[in-house]
Amino acid sequence: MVVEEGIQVIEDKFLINSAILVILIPFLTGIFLLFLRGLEIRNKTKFSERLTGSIGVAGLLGSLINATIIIFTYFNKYDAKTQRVIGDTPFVSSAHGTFKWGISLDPLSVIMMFLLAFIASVIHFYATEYMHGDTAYTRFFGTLNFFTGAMFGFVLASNLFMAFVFWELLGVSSYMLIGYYWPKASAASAAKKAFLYNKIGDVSFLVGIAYIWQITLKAHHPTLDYHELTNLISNGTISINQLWFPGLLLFGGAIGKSAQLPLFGWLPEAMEGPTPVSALLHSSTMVKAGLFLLSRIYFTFVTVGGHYEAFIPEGDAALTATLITWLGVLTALCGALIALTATDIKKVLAFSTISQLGYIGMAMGTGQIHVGFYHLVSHATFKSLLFLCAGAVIHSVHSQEMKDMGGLKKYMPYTYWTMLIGLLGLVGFPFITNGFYSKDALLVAIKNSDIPLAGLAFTIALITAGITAFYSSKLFILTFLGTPRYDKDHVHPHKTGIRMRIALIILAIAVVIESVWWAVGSIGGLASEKINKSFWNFEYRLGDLIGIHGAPFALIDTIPSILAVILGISLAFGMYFYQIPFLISLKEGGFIIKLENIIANRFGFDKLIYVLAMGPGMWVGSKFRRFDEEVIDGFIINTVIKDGSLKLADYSNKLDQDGIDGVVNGLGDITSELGYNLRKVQTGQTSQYARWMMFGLALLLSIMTLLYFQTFTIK
Amino acid sequence: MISFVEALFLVISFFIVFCIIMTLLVPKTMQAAYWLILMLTGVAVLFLLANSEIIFAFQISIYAGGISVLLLFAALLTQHEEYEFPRSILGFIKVTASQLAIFLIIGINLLILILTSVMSSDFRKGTSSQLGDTTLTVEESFFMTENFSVTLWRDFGMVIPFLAFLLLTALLGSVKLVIREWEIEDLSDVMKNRYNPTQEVQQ
Amino acid sequence: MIPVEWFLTLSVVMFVGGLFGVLTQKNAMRILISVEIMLNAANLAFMAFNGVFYNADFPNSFSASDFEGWVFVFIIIGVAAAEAAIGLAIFLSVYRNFGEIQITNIFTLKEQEV
Amino acid sequence: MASDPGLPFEELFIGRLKLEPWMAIAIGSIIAGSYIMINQIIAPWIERKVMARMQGRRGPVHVGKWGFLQIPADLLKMIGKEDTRPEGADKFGFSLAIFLTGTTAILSFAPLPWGSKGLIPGNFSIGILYVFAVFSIFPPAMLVGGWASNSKYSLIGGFRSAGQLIAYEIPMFVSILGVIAVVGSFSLVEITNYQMNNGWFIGKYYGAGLIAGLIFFISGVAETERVPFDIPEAEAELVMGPRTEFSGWRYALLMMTEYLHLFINSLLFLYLFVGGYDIWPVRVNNSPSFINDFRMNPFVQFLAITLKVYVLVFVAAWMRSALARLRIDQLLSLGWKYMLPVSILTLVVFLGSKDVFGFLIFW
Repeated sequence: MVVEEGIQVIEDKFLINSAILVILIPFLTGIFLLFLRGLEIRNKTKFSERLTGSIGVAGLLGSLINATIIIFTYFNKYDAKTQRVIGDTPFVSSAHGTFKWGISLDPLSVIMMFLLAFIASVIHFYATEYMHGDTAYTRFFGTLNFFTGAMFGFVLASNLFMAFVFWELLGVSSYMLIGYYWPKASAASAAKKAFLYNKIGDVSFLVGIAYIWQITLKAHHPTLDYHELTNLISNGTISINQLWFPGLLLFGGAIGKSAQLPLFGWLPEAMEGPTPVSALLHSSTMVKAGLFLLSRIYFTFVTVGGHYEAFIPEGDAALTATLITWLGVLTALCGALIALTATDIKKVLAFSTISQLGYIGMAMGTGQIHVGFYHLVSHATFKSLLFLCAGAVIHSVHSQEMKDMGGLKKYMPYTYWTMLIGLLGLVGFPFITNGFYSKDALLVAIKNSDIPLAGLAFTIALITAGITAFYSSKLFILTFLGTPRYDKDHVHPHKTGIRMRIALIILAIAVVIESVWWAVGSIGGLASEKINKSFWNFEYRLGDLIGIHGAPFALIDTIPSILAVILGISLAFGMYFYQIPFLISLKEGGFIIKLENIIANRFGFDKLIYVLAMGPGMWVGSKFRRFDEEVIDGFIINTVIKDGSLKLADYSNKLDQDGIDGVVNGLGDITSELGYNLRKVQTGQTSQYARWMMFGLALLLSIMTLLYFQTFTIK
Repeated sequence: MISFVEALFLVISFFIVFCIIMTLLVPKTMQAAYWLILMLTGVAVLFLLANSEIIFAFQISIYAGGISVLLLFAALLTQHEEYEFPRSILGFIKVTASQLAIFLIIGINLLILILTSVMSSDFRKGTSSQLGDTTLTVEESFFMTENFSVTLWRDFGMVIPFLAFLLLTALLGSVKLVIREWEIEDLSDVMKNRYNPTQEVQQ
Repeated sequence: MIPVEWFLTLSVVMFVGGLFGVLTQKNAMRILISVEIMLNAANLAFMAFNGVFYNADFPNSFSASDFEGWVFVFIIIGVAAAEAAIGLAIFLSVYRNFGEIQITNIFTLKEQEV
Repeated sequence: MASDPGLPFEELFIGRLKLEPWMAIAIGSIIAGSYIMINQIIAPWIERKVMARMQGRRGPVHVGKWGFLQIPADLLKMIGKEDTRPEGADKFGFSLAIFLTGTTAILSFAPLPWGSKGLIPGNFSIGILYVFAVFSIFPPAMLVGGWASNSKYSLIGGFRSAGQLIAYEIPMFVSILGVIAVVGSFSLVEITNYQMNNGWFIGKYYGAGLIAGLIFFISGVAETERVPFDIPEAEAELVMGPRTEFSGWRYALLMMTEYLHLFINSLLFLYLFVGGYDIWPVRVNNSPSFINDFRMNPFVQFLAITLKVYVLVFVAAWMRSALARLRIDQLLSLGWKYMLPVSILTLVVFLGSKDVFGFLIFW
């Protein structure tokens, strides 16, 4: 039963130091850049963009180099399946236990760290050109580096406490990044919204941590370490039925950060930040933090058997898993539906992100952590590519609305091809894209799981896949194909700059590599058992490392998703490219319009949250205000204090003038007389003062001697 | 019969008292300062007799080596008119009669108080003297020094930060005092003449 | 073994000698020197008492109280160093302003005859 | 505890000759004192010879073989001279300066070990601290001597001497704090034993040991007021500094004190950084082997440290003939602005090494 029984903790100072550097380099460069920004503001100058941009990129490259060293060293030197490199130091000690501060290198965190370092480096490189000419260039890179450092800290943390600290740093830095154009009211409000939405989740997270601490304290093993918690569960010290509720609370944190169903409203608004920020924050890294947290605490809602099967536990604990899965399914559907109606190119991508996050959450909920992580990797790669492409388009057209684009293929060939690669990944185009394989594994996982109504969930996920294909194709057609619709007098689309182009190509190559890798693993796995269990089969290897195995890849399972994707693509091409009248009339039907309205209002979730949070708050506030106005101002201040003190002042005035002044003046006269006479004693001779002091000492000592002899004789 | 360490103690204490008397009576401040150095080394040897090698080192290096250099510098830099001390015993008593009385009263009272309390049986109970103990081996003296250091850091942990802060403050304060900007107009007439003698000639 | 009374007697004599210096000397430098003598008297008393009170298992085991006297001497030496530095600075400053450091002649704090 | 406590020459005097401890101490002190005195005669001769060769001269040649007896002859001549004292000099202060410098210099030799088997006049727990403490009497003594001579050259020389000595004592002490922290003892015996087991400090801690050693050596040269730090007795301006008015046997004593200081500083440098009487600079295991037996042999150790000291004496003579004198402000800024911060840095490296706190994790 015990999966962690073979797990071995290793101390490797070199790896831990490298991991510390991975976190520290972006952090320190970020803080340094913010300091430079402070100098800029004070001296009213601007440092050269070449300098500040280089510092920003160098910070991330330092991380990338270290991350590369770590990933190669870790997987070559150690058996990743049974060996974990953990470096802990005590942070706060109390009588009950110690809050630690440490770094844990295990397969998930190492892969995530490398992925993050790679994507963030490319995005930084891209941003050096994209942000060219911005007044607060230095602040941008400072905040971005700070943000990336926080994310590294979260990923590499070995315990929930440290994870929470960096989680909050993530929140702060994302606030700064979303509100980057703060003079713009919409950006400021978007930043506030993101921050507040996240805060709801954070409270839940914090309560969850406290709850876990309490439970482990009662079990006499107070700890917040992922590793030790896993051990406690597997050796039976703590039962999973105790942990389901804190697990749910931690998932509450993930809801906020990963934009799951009730709290997804902030993510599309967050597109107010610059596009590299969107690419970094809201597609590939920050929103993945919540899901990554789920993969870290899976033991609170999933039991992993000794034979590599993940199953939903019985009893209360099943509730958490069910909730996570169904929230994921619904998030996927809602995100996809809203993406259909969006007209802003970045918003389409944002809602598609929400939808894909729902997918991943769904897989995590069924206990197939490795499948969720599999899709997470695919999605991070192609979605950051897509955002960068969208950024390039916006940079070129100076508009975010898709109605102002069209026919850009001729002008931006690089962007066209790279975007095509990314969109194929997002769509999950059969057999040649990474998205296809990971999505397929995900659909299989939900189909085989034993959560309630798994069949329905599978169907919804399938429909979502179709919708994804539809809106992706729509985006592609409206942007690159067809006739130009932009204002030709003012807008001259141009090729993207060399640095942006290089960034796009690097990410496109990464997507292609992943596609080839996934394809070889899955298709080759059908052919030979050797490949199936080799390094090529990423899904299998990942599951093996964590200790979970899902169903293997089978061609028969892919048929529904292939059909859905082809249906979605052909529908989109029919509607927007060939403009078949029947399909257009379908689009303009009354029912569809009504549905669109509902969807465009995001199913009323924003309103719901507004009512839930604002309504009671306003009610309480108005009551307090009434209390303040009527009771405190009206009675206490006006009646009691004001009138009472006026009367009191009258009396005391009389007393003062008649009684006290007389006494005081008399005393003052006496003192000044005395002072005038005593002044003559002061000779200014220090030795004389000393002599008087010593005279006093002599007197005192004589008295002491006399008293001493008196007591002596009485005894 | 008086033992070797006791004889040594007596010799050193007479040396110290002699040094103190010379410190008080020599006509020049500079001489007083170097008699003080001799007295300080004598006290350091008494610390050695009390089995405290490390305090001996502190006394010599900080007091006799450091502070006395400061005193010598100060004595040299401020040397002006030496105080003429009365040479004859009678004149001495006449000049310092009141001070002598006070000093005698304090001394006698202190002696009575301290000696009677030390000699009382309550004080003696359960104690024995480590002063002038020559039976300590080298290992034991190593052990004592080591344990003093450990005690200083562990049980009196605030002492060293406190002293460090105090010394830093004193250093900065005295540097600030000494290098303060001054102008000749602010000085007294005596010093004006001393710093700017040509002015006097012109007048 | 040296009796503790000898140490204490010497300490009292040194203290009173320093006191006499403080009372009679007119030169501020000499007063500082006398104060140093008094501080040394105190140091000696501390060392003497520290040498008398110690636990029975000495010197094989120690506790914090066995070194209290040493620690006080340590502090006093440090304070004396600070005091000497400040004293030097003050005397130089006074000398600069008055041309001498005879404290009998420096009485600007006294109210002048009107 | 790796220290090898014991009375001087205990094996020989107490073990074999069955002498009383106080007699052993007395005989040992006499032997050690004679050894030091003989070296005080050899070292100036070597210095004069080396300097002469470097300047293309022949040096002392007339008295004895190769002029070897020149120094004793000079000594005899000085002792035979009239003992003069300047008019208006402070009598007691004039003698006190000589007395303090001479005794403190000789007393500094007490805790210096000459071999690992009890070849040490007095094994104090405060070893190096004792040497520093005794040595710190030197600046006030110079000041008193300069003042008591009633001569302005002497007085200015005394001032310069005291200022310079204080300025260089601090980097000197800070540079050895690292060594003390690593070994955990002030005792020179333990410091040397640590180096015998773990390698010499001069080659350790990635250059920090070397830099600390260099700072110590340079401060030592400044402490002994030798070229290029001989500002207190800059002969072109101050005749002979605080020593100007001393003549006859007093001058001889002062000169000898100077060479004693040179010896003490060289020895301290050896004990703290170059392994003292050890002959093997890197870490070796303690198993009995030929090299271990060889380096534990007291005669080998005694010879080794004597040879090492003479190498340093040669270096000092070399510096004296090769370098030019610094200006007083250059000297003070070198001490306070460069050597003090650098020595603090080396201290940080020493403390950060894995032997103490280990916070410099990359090493």
